[in-house]
Amino acid sequence: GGDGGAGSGSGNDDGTITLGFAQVGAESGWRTANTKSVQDSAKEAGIDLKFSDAQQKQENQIKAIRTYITQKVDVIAFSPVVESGWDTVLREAKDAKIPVILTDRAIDSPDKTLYKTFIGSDFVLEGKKAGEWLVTEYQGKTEPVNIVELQGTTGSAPANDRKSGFADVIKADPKFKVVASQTGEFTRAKGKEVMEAFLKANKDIDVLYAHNDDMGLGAIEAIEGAGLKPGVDIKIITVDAVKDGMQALADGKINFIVECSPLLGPQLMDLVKKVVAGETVPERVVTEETTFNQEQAKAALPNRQY
Amino acid sequence: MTAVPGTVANGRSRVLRPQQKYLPIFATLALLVLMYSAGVLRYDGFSDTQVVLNVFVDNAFLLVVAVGMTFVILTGGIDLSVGSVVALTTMLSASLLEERGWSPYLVLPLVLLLGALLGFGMGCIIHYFEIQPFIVTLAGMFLARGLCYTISTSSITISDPFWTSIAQQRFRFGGFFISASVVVALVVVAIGIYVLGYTRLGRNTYAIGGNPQSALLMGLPVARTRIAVYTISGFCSALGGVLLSFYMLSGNSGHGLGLELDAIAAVVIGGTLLTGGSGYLVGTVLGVLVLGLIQTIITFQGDLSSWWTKIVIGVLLFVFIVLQRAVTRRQR
Amino acid sequence: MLVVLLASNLIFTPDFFAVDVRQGHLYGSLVDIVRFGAPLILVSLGMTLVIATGGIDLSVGSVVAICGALACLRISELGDQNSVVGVLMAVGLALGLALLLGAWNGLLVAQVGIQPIIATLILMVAGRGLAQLITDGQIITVNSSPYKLIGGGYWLTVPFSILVALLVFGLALLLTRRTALGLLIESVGGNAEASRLAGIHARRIIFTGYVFAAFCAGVAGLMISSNVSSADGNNAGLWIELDAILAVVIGGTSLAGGRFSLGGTVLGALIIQTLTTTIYTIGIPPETTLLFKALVVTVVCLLQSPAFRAKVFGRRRKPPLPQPDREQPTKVEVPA
Amino acid sequence: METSGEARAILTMTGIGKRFPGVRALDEVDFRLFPGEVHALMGENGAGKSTLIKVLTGVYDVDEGDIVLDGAPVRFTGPLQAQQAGVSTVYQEVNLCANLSVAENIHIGREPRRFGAIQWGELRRRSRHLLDGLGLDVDVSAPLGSLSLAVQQMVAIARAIDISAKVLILDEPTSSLDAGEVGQLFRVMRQLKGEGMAILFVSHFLDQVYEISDRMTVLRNGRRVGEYATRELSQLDLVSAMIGKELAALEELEEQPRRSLAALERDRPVVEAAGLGRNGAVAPFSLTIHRGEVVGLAGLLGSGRTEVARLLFGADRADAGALKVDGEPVNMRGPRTAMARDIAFCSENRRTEGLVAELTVRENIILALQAARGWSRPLPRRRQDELVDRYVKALRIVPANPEALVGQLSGGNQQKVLLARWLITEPRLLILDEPTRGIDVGAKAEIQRLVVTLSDGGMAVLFISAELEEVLRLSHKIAVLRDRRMVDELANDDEVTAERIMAIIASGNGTAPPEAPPGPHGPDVVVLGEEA
Ligand SMILES: Nc1ncnc2c1ncn2[C@@H]1O[C@H](COP(=O)(O)OP(=O)(O)OP(=O)(O)O)[C@@H](O)[C@H]1O
Ligand SMILES: Nc1ncnc2c1ncn2[C@@H]1O[C@H](COP(=O)(O)OP(=O)(O)OP(=O)(O)O)[C@@H](O)[C@H]1O
Ligand SMILES: [Mg+2]
Ligand SMILES: [Mg+2]
Repeated sequence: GGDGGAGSGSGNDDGTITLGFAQVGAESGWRTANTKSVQDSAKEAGIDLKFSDAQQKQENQIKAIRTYITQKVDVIAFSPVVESGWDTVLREAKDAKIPVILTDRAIDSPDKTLYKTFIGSDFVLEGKKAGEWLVTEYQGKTEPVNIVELQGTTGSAPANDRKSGFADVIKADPKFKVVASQTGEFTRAKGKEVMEAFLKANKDIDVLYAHNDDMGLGAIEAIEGAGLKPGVDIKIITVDAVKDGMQALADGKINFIVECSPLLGPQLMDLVKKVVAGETVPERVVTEETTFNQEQAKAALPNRQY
Repeated sequence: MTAVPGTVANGRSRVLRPQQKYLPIFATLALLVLMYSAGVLRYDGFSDTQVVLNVFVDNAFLLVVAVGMTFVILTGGIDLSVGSVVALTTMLSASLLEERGWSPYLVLPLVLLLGALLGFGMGCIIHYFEIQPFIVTLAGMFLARGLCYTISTSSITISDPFWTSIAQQRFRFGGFFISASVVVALVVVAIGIYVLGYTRLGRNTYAIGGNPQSALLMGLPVARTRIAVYTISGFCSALGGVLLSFYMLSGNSGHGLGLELDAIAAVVIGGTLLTGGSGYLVGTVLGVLVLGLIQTIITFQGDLSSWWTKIVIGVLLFVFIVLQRAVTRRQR
Repeated sequence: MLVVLLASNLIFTPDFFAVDVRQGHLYGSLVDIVRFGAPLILVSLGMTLVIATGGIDLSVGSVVAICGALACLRISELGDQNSVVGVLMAVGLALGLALLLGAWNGLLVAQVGIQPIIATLILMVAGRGLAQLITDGQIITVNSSPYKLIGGGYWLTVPFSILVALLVFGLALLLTRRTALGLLIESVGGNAEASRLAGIHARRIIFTGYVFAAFCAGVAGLMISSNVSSADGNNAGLWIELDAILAVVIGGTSLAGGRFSLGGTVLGALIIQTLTTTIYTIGIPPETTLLFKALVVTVVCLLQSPAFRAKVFGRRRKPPLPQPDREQPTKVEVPA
Repeated sequence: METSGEARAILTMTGIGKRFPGVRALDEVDFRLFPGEVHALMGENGAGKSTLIKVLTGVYDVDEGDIVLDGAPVRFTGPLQAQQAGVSTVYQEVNLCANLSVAENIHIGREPRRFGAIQWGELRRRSRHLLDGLGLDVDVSAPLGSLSLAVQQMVAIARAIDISAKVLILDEPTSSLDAGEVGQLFRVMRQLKGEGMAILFVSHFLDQVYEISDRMTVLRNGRRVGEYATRELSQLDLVSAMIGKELAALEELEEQPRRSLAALERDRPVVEAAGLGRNGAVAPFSLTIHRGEVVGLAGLLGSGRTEVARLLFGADRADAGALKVDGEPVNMRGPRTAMARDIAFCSENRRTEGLVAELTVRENIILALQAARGWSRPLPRRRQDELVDRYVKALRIVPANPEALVGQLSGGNQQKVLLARWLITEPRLLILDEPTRGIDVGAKAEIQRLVVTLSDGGMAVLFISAELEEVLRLSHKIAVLRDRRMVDELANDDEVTAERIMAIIASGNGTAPPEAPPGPHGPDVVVLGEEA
């Protein structure tokens, strides 16, 4: 959409595809990278992107989708932060014969015809990967392992899933004990603040599991402030693998990071093209994500883009 | 004594007065139309009537919440709990319907009653213990949101047939449609206008906002009225929550985050004084439309990054407010 | 109330009150409370004056974000991030911008005459966008020890942020109570029209209030970003305005304007921070955190309310006996 | 001395006590009220009159004592309950809602309804009828706040008498009314009394009390001095009962020799207004005030006296004419400009335009002086205490505690605080708009004497009062206003009498030619809400 809104409406006449993308907001660096990836790859793929930011509000996202329907875009894509509550508007999209692609997270509607496909990470799996590393790390040891957990924003999907995935894996072994678990709201400042309190309330902390890098980075400062060595005195596992996190990992301050890639733009654009062309697409596309330990981080760091 | 004052007053009566009373409303309306026209000129497809109707469809719940908020603000109070009560309502409805399998005919009145009850409780504390509404309703906000989380931290989809049928109910006319929620919201607005303009409760609301001490000395039922407005606001929030659950067909603790600010902004943009005693519900409706229209314009623009979205919202709000202020001031 | 909260901590964590010196710094939960409370104290101090004039400032959270972002951006662009001059310039620039933003609010409220809540809502929304624009939506990480000092450093074993908060508190106290500013603010907040007719520059006073609030928010923003050595335009200072207003109100200042108490505000901010720290320390699960907060806020306010005390404890405050002095002078002295 | 009731008292209060922190406002007070009488409650400022009324109607809790209404013991929890039990009250300050219309203020709580819906037409019709009965012709749909204080007071009275009650309580209803309105009010009161209503009346105007009341109860320092039949008690005895000692200040003042106007006019004028006016407020007028001169403004309610004062002070901005202070043209931009030129303005509306209720007596008194000095030069505390102490004594402000909150003072004492605020600024022109409103006889005499002394010392004074006698007694020169236009200006010599001024007001043409043609400044253009 240019300045004058030219190009809105159906792009079919001139052959370019119009994609309406309803982003949740810009609550974190991760999300911003996600947005940027979508925008950049749309430009690269020659797709006309209509972008809207819902500022963390599901209502706004629904409004945006509805506007895309009135504007008759070719494809609608959006990142539902909340898994429920989309049926009505998606039915409207379906009635208007506009295909929908979910990014980042699935919705829990029984009607699977409401969307074409879903591309994104599996937060539960991420939690599991974190837990598995921990299990291997402490294999063979018997003394109890005291874990503190920095959760994401209360009620948010990544927080819920990363918590439960992690818990599922470690519950098999009674030596793992989560001694404190509190929300750090995905931010560094809160991460630091909560960790300071943890350090005072619990004498013996062995492991910190933070639901994202930022909280982990905040916690590192708290740990250093208490005169301990992060990564050594307290082992740290985080999720995301943003640049700062990778740096800390490479520096030995973090022990393990589970990647959660925001860069699903290129994959999304491929899907969009396929959907418009009428090709069949898989029901679920999981983004390519790995995990990093300290050595891998050193290797990967130089070409980390975000 | 000579009847001199009489002659003085004759003739000078009601100069400018009726217009002046409604001037902010007219100014707001005119600016709203201006904004809409700008949108029509700038974006294709904006002139589609459905765009305007969608503003109603998308903001029906906000409208209902704002009606309750108008009552509270007219008394000079404030209700910060509305957003959380909305969330609590969606959450409670969803959990009762889906997880407990209760009948919707039981759930609906129950959640409405609960909202009203919460408002009632806050009103009582505000009035009898003379604590500032800001704090009491802030505590109410924490309470309601906290209750949401204790019900569940994840969201619950509503698949109840009654709920879904209302949610998908469309009133169509000539290719356009509005949802059932819009009808409910408009009815609430109409009732609100009637109550404020034509009942003692409504007039007492204005009186308390004008001067609570005087209202008391004039022998008005201050306690009853003040508690009533918070009850009304609680009820409206619950109803707004029900409408939101129609709109989303889900219950979620995160719903309605920051909604209280939107509602307050709508009321104040509509010309109601935050200090109480002056303002109209029609203004509130306009205020909601202004916010909705700004959102629509942003969406139509379609190429704003997240931060430019916020900045543009701020700028549009600023332009609107300043113009509104300029118009009403010059006319005085 | 603060005492009760602190005491409850003692039960859960016996060495809550332990303050020792580690690595040459004061260390302990109490120190943490004040240290993390410092930004809130600052923002609340500014908010107090704005509320005293009968206004409200919703934009402080955004100003916090903007200032942190700008300072970090400038520092990250420095060749040598540890250069004191460079950091000072960045800090100065950020605070200058804060003053400007405050002036903007003040202008809208005092000059244009827009209702404060809406006037500052504009900056609250747009300012958050501005902060994100500055950081490009990312988190700017800096590595500068002089900058680190502001929020995370120590000076003579005392956390520097506490000193800054104390300094601003002292300054505000001095300005309002040693000059006539406090009286004029209370007068404007109490009755604006009467104040105007008494010759008070009501507009100028209101304007100053917003500038001061933004300045405090700016300092708080530097503190928050310095504490974690990074600027988060998205989340820094999010919802801090609510906490600040709460602190002001708990501190005994009425939202209707007029009488204010800076000391009360500091106490209010400390109560809020203690509450937060308590929640972390005694391990209340995040799902019930809000319920706990609601409970504490309600109890604090009920206990503060004279009406509640009178009604519930039935304890009427017995007024002291009237002075026996019933004599009145008969002669009117006419001052020359 | 006490007259025993022939009929059964409708209201008896026995042993009433009420304490406020630091003050015993009422102490063992007994009070009786009979049907068909007008009973005056008398006492100095702060004697406890208003408190007694508030205790009776449940605004304050009773600490001790019993109240019996119509044979049954009562203890009201608030005005609502009192009203329902047949006690209708006009409290001392105008207690109405400025944001509502006149009609609503009269009827709110008792609106005519059909099927629950308020009938606005009927409401307005009734209000108009009621106000007509009081001789007041105002637009009943105008917001009350746009009307002058006197009109507001009339509306409050209208509201009270419309409630068909057994007991009507009027706490200083006449404080800002002029003779005409008072006459109307008394007519209505007599009529109600004839219908058997019991009326409690408070006023500091002794003439009014003697004209209307049948009996009176005198309070002093929160205690009852006695109950008297009005015709058995001379004014002098009443005054000494009230203040507890003899007072002859009133008489003293009459004997003050008036300085001749001619002598004064030789001095240079402090303020010269030439064609000063404001659209919708007051037509262009010219007025000169010299050093040491007291200029009185005479006129009826709403004639524009307050507007003249506000223009001279810059409280409103003039849109026509010029103003000179000390011979130099001044662009009067606001109160600060005026204050910089030593002009002070004591507003008639002490509650909304004067005092800051939540500040202390001391703070209120020094407010203007402090504002003039600027925020950076606070008045040293010692000097504050000194000044405040002096005026608390001089004006006999009760309680004599400078740290008491002004909002908790009795009405008359609040007025004194406001007056003190402007006196300590030692202005050269002092504008007094109804300075003696609600002030007791003793203090009123003091204030009048003060005005004389100050003007002798060279201060120029613009004096506005609803009481024409007072204006005549004090002024060297009197300007007469009518319909928001200055119609005449006369030197106050022996030929000037109240009758003559009333005649000028009534006929509308004085000896001086009108200042300007009606034009756009005609009285029929009213722009409301000019205050931003
Ligand atoms: N709310 C209050 N709090 C504290 N003291 C009060 C309060 N109300 C009245 N008082 C005190 O009670 C005393 C009696 O006041 P009251 O208003 O009854 O006097 P009054 O006789 O009506 O005087 P006036 O003629 O000036 O109206 C005064 O000393 C006053 O300061
Ligand atoms: N008799 C009346 N009829 C209608 N309006 C009136 C009347 N008297 C006063 N007003 C209103 O009161 C307002 C203020 O009048 P103003 O203050 O100039 O009068 P004033 O001469 O000072 O009389 P007052 O004795 O009431 O103070 C005017 O705007 C006018 O609308
Ligand atoms: Mg009184
Ligand atoms: Mg007047």
